[in-house]
Amino acid sequence: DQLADIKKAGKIVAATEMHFAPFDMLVDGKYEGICHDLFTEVAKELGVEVEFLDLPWSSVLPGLEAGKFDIVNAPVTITAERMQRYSFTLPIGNATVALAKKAGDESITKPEDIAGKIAGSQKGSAQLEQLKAFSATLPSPVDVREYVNIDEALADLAAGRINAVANSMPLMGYAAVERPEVFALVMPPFGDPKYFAWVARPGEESASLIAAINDAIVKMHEDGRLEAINTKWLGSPPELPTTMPDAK
Amino acid sequence: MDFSFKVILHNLPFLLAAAKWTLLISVAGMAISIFLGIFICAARISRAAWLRRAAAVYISFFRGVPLLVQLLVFFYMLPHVGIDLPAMAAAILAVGMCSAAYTAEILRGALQAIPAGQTEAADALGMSPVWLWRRILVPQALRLGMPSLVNELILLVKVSSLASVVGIGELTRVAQNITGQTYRPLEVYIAAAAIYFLINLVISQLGRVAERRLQLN
Amino acid sequence: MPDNRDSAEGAPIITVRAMSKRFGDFEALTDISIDVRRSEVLCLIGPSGSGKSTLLRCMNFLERYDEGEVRMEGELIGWRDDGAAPRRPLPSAVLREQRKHIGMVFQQFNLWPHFTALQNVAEALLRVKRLPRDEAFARAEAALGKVDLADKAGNHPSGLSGGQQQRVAIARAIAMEPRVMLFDEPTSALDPELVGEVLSVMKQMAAEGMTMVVVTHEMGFAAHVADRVAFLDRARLVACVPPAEIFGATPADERIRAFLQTYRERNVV
Amino acid sequence: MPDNRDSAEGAPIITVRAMSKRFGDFEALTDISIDVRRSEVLCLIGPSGSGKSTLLRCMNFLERYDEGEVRMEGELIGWRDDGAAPRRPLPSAVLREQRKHIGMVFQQFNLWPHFTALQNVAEALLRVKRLPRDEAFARAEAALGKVDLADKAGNHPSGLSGGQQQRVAIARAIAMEPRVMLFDEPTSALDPELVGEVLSVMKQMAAEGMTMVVVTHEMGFAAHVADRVAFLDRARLVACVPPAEIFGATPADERIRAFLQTYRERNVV
Amino acid sequence: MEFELFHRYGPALLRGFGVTILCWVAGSIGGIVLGFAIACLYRWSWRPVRWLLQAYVELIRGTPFMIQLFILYYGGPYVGLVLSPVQAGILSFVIYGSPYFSEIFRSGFGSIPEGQIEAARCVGLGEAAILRRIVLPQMLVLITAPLTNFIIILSKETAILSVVTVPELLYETQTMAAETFTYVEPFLVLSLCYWLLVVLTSWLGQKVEHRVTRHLRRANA
Ligand SMILES: Nc1ncnc2c1ncn2[C@@H]1O[C@H](COP(=O)(O)OP(=O)(O)OP(=O)(O)O)[C@@H](O)[C@H]1O
Ligand SMILES: Nc1ncnc2c1ncn2[C@@H]1O[C@H](COP(=O)(O)OP(=O)(O)OP(=O)(O)O)[C@@H](O)[C@H]1O
Ligand SMILES: [Mg+2]
Ligand SMILES: [Mg+2]
Repeated sequence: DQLADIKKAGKIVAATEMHFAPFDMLVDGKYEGICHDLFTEVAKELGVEVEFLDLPWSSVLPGLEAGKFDIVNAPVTITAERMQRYSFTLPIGNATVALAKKAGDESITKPEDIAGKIAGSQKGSAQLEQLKAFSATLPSPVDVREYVNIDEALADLAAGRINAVANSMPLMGYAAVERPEVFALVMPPFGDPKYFAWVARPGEESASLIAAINDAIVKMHEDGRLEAINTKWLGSPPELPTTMPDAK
Repeated sequence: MDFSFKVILHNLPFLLAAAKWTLLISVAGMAISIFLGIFICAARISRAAWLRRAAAVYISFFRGVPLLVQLLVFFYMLPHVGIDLPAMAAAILAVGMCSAAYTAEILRGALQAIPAGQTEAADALGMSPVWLWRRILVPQALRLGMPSLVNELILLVKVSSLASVVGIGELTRVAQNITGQTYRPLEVYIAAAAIYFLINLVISQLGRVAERRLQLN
Repeated sequence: MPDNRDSAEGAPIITVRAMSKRFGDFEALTDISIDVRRSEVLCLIGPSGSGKSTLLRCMNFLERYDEGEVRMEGELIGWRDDGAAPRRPLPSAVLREQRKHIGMVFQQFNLWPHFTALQNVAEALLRVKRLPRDEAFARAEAALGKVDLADKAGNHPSGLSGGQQQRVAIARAIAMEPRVMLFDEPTSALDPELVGEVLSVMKQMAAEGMTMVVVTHEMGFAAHVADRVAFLDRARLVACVPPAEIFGATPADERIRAFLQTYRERNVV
Repeated sequence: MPDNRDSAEGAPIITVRAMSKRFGDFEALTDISIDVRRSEVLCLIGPSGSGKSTLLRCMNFLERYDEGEVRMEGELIGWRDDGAAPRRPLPSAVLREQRKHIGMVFQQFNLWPHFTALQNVAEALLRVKRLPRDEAFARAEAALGKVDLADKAGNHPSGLSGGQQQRVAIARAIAMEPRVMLFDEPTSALDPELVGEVLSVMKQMAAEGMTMVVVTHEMGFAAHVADRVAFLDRARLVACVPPAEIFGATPADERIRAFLQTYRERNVV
Repeated sequence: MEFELFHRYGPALLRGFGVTILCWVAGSIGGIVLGFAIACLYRWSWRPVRWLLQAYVELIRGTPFMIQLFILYYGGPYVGLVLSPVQAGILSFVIYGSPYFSEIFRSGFGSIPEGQIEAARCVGLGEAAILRRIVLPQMLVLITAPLTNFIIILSKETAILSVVTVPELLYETQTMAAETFTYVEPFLVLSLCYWLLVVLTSWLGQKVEHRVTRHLRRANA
């Protein structure tokens, strides 16, 4: 049983790509962010030390499957397809789609304004699906560009090749906070509400671990730690369910 | 366009700290690449058919399979057969062994350009293959192939960035991380490129010095 | 096939028997049989392209002869002596051992361009004879001194004149003190004066008991120093006789007479 | 410095004046002045390392001489003739034009290994003389025939004996029909018979009016064919006189006498 | 293995492979031509030009391709250079490859014995003819292997083009992987495709080498 092993070792190893500000990021060489803070608290609840690994996204999930670490503490959007392959914890962040535009671009003031314009998003992300679905409801469709990383989408936005970038609201908001002279957040978010959660290997092995982590998350909901941490990074707390949401 | 030197200055220490790992992987990888490359090259042109074939397989495997896959194999597959390498060792080995395949080919080309008479002279004197290679063939092959070898070593430095897939925070990786937080890819990447450039400049200058030293008279 | 065993004393140290060598379709040597006796100086003469260099190169197995045998003190050179057909070459360590006793000076010198003259000579002393550094270099210098090249010891081959390169090649071979020396036109690039010097070095070596096979176009040398002279023509051994029989007033063989004709005319200075 | 202008007729085609050449600290040629007259055969003799090859190579600017002048029909070879100091070399196109008229046979042959013998000879006929293919190859074959090599036309240099390579080099140069030919030991790898043949080819060329400078160790050739013989020793021109004065019973110069001594002794066969 | 997936993504993968090959071939040829020009210029020009060329070589060779591409594609618009992804991909490939190729050619130039070039000058061959007829055919003995090496390396560097959304093989593979959450299958196909290119290149390299070493083999016949 994975939980027993972790307790015995006194240490849990969590991996992420420290590349999803404000959830996971390296600031002056130190790992920081919502996931860092939350998971540190969770580890305290479990009564074990925590070791964080930084891996490129392409080797995070293979590494999980190969057993190189215990859990992925990156913000992974919960989708039905993914639920079949991995075990998710309770939501730890809001993943609903929002747009970032170039600062000072008056032609976009609400999400519907991107009709007929060019928008970028990350390949294979749940947010990309949402963007496409949203585009279909508009009078003229959005020209959707797919990027391997969201960074490059933002770079292209800055370079003027595209008009907007669609990704989860916390990420877009943080970009706007970090470089207000270049990016601006377009409110409100759109599409179905989505959530971020952590993932572990599927199956019996990890069931007790997931349960223990979920207990910790619920406890943090109750005593306000979850809210405090989110507020610290996002300015305001998101609304998060304390039960597993339905994934479509 | 607003180019922020402040971002570069602020993050330079972290880039430099990461460059240390890049340097370590590169230097160790180069040692493996050249040393192993010489032996593979020797095997590739040896008189024993099985050696030749083994070397050919080695070369076609390491040139043919993307390094990323090799690295994933070293790190994620070998544990399944009971060999659990530390990340650093896996990275150095993968980078070095892959590069050795290319080095071997470069040396083989260079050896063909050495007049056969020189080998004959050594043979006629009863010189053993070990000395023939050490004293006659390798020095001259290095001279002839030096520009290509420097190419290969520089590629090795750059390809060491793949070590990030096994969790090593080398230069490219850290640059990406910083980008993810500062949203200033251009500045950060230029700074990283500058560090790569300096490392590689040292290599290519050493290469030129070696080329001159190995030059005839 | 002439095989005048009686024309010089001593037991044969190298025996060539019915040896042939082809390059593709081209017969470079056909059915050569010849003995080289201990301490003998055997000169090989013959027209350009007749196979002299090839014969020399077969003697230390730089060329794999196709048929026949080359033996040194009874030991088959190059091929395994197990009667298997097709023959298989000896393991390289054994061949190397054989070659240690057979020195060679190449027609094209084959110096190592990345070494100085001195290093060229010292290299084999260090690696094959395994002499200590000091001794190896001292002997190399002595060998260069013998061929009058002490002052160019530090030059690389590219900074040497043709004759100087040839002398380095000679020094490299004699420094190893082999039992048999194979010289391929060792004086081709030398001026008359140096030819004299080199020949006197060779004479001295002969006097000290070294066996030598010398390909040469220097008829003067062949006439005066050789114990026997072998004449090759179109891949075949035409004669192998004491010099007097070849350089005498009227050589028996028509071909030899023609060969020497122009030389005689020219060299009356 | 001897400069016996009267010893042969004809206007000088090449004039060398106070020419010097250094390799680093080493003086390879010191203050050489010599004229080569039209249709003359000038032989250069001298000890190994005395600078013969270097002098030849300076004449077509393969080595950049440091001081003095080399002129061909009045035109300065290699350097710009504008009196600027330091001198600047001519544009390569002009130099190429000059070299077209000066053929050269190298001491080390310098054949192109990736071409066959025939291609080696035909190459310049095709690219420089721009002859049509058929004609170029026909002439190349004829040139090879002159040096007795028609049957080896298809061999690559690595499949040729030393003497055969040397003959290809000779054929390559003469096929171009230059005005002046520079030969660097053109018979070093040849057997006596062929030496005779090649020398007769050269004689014929001389008779047809070609100017030739020949570095040689073949005293016989120097004695019989040369119009004048120049003797070099340690980078200096010691004498430049008709052959009789050198090969006569007692040459004036002590050094020359010593040089020829051993040769005389050896060549009484 | 889920073949149904390949039914869905096959056409996209194939198109991606086509783009990969296009960028690779165009980049290699362009790089070789530019590299050869640089090597020639380096050999036959004045010192200041050489310094410039060397600076170019060190700069381009010394920095990662990804960053060059990034700067060209995302930095270009700031100075008015707006390229489409494929344009940027090919252009950056040509630029990136050229210094490597030029160094390989430079080593080739150095491998021909000076005597052969002197002989060519003596019969009046011009520099261009010497290059084409004497130097090039022989230097191929030395440089075919390094050229093959580097062309193989270029084939793999095409993967980096996905960064600027060039719809090449890796890009399409990642689409498939990200959308279906399968990793093994698409990357197996990817490896197979690259392997195919490598095998093809090595085979071609061997053919060329066999041809250009003919005269050497004859020596040891
Ligand atoms: N590798 C080869 N391939 C084909 N033919 C060859 C090869 N090597 C030598 N030959 C031919 O074999 C013959 C003998 O060559 P060899 O070098 O033994 O002659 P040689 O007697 O030494 O002549 P020389 O006095 O000119 O040096 C020549 O006709 C030559 O063309
Ligand atoms: N590149 C060089 N660097 C230094 N010294 C050189 C160089 N080339 C030639 N020399 C020296 O210059 C001298 C003259 O050389 P050169 O080749 O002209 O002699 P040579 O008269 O042709 O002799 P040989 O008859 O042996 O061919 C030699 O002593 C040689 O060592
Ligand atoms: Mg020979
Ligand atoms: Mg000379």
